[in-house]
Amino acid sequence: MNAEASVIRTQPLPGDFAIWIFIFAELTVFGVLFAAYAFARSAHADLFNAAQLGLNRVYGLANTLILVTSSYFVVRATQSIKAGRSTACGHWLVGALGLGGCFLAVKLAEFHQDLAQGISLSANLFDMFYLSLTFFHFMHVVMGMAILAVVAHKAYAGRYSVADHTGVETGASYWHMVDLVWIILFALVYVIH
Amino acid sequence: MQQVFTKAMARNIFLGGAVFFLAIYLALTYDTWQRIPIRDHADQMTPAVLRGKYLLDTNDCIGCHTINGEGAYFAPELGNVYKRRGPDFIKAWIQSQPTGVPGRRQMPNFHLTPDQLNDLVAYLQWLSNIDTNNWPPNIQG
Amino acid sequence: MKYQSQAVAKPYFIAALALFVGQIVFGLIAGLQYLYGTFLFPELPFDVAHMSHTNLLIVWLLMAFMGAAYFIVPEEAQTELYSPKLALVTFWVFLTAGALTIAAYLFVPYAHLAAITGNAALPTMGRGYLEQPLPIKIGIVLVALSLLFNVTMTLIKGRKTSINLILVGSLWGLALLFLPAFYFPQDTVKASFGWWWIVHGWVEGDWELILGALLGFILIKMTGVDREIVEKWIYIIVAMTLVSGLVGIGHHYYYTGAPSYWIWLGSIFSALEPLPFMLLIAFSFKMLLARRREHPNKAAMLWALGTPIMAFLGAGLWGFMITLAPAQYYMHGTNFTAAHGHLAFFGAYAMVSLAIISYAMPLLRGRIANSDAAQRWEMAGFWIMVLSMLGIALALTGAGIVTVVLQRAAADPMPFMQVQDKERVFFWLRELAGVGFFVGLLVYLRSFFISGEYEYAGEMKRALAA
Amino acid sequence: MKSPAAPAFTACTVSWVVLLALTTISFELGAGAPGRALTAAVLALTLIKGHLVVSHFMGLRRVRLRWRIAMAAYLAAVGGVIALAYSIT
Repeated sequence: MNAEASVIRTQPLPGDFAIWIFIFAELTVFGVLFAAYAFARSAHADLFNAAQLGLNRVYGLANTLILVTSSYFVVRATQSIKAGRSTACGHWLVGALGLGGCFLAVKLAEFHQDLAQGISLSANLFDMFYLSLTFFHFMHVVMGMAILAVVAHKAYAGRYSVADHTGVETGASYWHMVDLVWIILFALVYVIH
Repeated sequence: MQQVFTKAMARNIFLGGAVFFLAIYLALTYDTWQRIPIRDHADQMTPAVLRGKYLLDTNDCIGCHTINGEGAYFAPELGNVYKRRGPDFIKAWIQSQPTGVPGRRQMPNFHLTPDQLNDLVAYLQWLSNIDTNNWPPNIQG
Repeated sequence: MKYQSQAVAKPYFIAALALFVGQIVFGLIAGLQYLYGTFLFPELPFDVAHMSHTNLLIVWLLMAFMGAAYFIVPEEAQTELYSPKLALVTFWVFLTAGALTIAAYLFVPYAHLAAITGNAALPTMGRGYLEQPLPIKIGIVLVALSLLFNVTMTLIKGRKTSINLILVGSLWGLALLFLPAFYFPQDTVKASFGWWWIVHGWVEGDWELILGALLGFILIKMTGVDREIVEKWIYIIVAMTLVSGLVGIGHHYYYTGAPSYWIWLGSIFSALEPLPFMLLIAFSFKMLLARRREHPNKAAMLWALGTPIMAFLGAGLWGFMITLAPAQYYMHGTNFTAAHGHLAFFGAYAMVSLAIISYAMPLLRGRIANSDAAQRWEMAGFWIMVLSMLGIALALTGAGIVTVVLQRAAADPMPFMQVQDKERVFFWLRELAGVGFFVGLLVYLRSFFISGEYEYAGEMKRALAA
Repeated sequence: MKSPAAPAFTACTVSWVVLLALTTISFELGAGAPGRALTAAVLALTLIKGHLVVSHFMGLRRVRLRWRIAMAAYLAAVGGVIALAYSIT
């Protein structure tokens, strides 16, 4: 058991190493953004607390559930291709893409409401951070969906196999990063106050 | 098992990252473009202000001075010179150049007409009212 | 030199070095005018010396980049250059335009120059680095188009390596990013915002791609390390450049009238801009350690390894010093920026140009490397120039500190000119270091006039003696 | 036909359900009165969620120690910085 565990724990990072350099770079950027948000808030706690009340937290909750589930779908896609089932892999990815689309729709509805409320980059410090963070993340979801779409297309075309599915793992790793970042963002912007 | 690290993926990340961050920058620029006219009172850019600006540009003032910190560091900041010195001093100063004081930094005489001096001052006045996030830290620029 | 047509790089390199000398001469004059304001006045006012200094810098770097492109693209594509004749014609056009521009600066008052070159019809003059009259700017575009046509056609008919794709792609970027030079909005804040598309876009974006391609090429050639490894790391490094640098442009937008959110966004992203330079150092030394041959051109290796280090110091460290908004609030528009500018331009772009010249010139002159004696002169020049430039940067940093303490952050701030008087000692140090740099440049140039080829026999003898 | 993937499948599915539950819990907590207890609780839940995503979704529990340390250090650093900022308010 222990021997098996140690063997199993020496695998390389899933997917192409290049994506991991990018993932760590992106995590650093988000990390700095989160830190900036946190310290800006500690300097303007009242402003942040008041402005946070303007957000509709249900949007945040819905999007977290959606993104976590889509991440789970991507896990299933990876497991499918490891079992050699290309079509199932494609189906799971399309499911994840559909959920990604739901995320974007919810976020756009929220942005629409925000704009109607007069929230803008120059309105106040909280709005600036809220919009920057969520828009920056929004763009990552778009980017992640573009990657997943390519991977899904290739999966249906039978370009991946049990032996060679680095592409699936590469796309999956990026998508999980997008999920991970949102989980922190959700807590920071929508929940903690 | 060997870690996979392909050049094709590195290239894709370069291209994807470039397009991605360019899109972010363009979106921000779009917002900035809407905001700038409010922050610098673009509605107050009268023909005199624009003529004054043209004079500053075509006499290479930023070859020695800075405007809002941009230019050369040989001579004082012009962004707030209107508030620091006032219109009359500025006109008199420009007309009295060069001072010819031995060893001291010299400013050429640009042979400006009284009308041109008025335009120049109008531009400097407009310049001094831009919202620059409270920069410079004090009147000395 | 593997292809005959690579020879067109030679005049470009020679002209680059000649213009480099001119740049330093104007730098010394401008530096002296900080101390003796009446020096050469009114014949050569400071602003003319200043713009000659900066414009010559840009022209010689472009000259070197173009020479590098004409040298590298055919070799990488494994084919002759599409049209060596066009490259040569372009060279003379560019050199003439450059010389004409400097002559015009020197002999025609700027306002008059603007009047006789149609600036009123399409205003473009009066911005830093972009002082050139309209016809010259159009000429620059034509020269760029000729270069792009030539190298792109060469690339199309030959092997498409990543080095070549990055190099040619970034040359396209260089040309495209110059186009905003023709857009000079009447709104000063918008004009400043757009000016950075060119300046930041070049030196903190596109040119870093050129730097990566040039350095990658030199390292492949000199270390014999597998091309695949070099190229994928270059891709990662330039990706990091754009990830941090594109939004990092915001560090120019804090105090020039742009919206306040740039204070945060610019600080956060530009704080990451040193990252690609750190990667570049790690990469270069990794390649050195993994080398599979000892290249006899040790001087070129010294330039190639010096470049990432000095680029990190100048662009990374000195840039970081002034990039965060609270620090820049006091440092903006002071000699801190000049210190950063000097060390970054030299450390990154001047040095990579000298690196490719050092690698290519012996080959263009029909030898794998210069003689030991010539290389010793060249390496002496390297050290004198590098140390002098550090001296210039430190002296200007000192001047910047005085400005911050006495003028910017003081409870009772002193007027500009009084503060400048307090900084005389630093301006003297800068001028002395500048003279040192000039001496280093002359020592470096001396190496070109020592004939003879590298002799392996000498190396053997030394190895046996040891 | 129990393939080796089966236990992983279960672990991932469990992780997913736990993630949904923790999300809902922190959302409900957020409706309560603000304060340090809330911040600490939500932050702790978030780090647990982050760890689940990293280990089971990204699959980092199978990789070399250095990558697991890197990711854990990232989460710890982000959590730590946020906690610090909120505690000095």
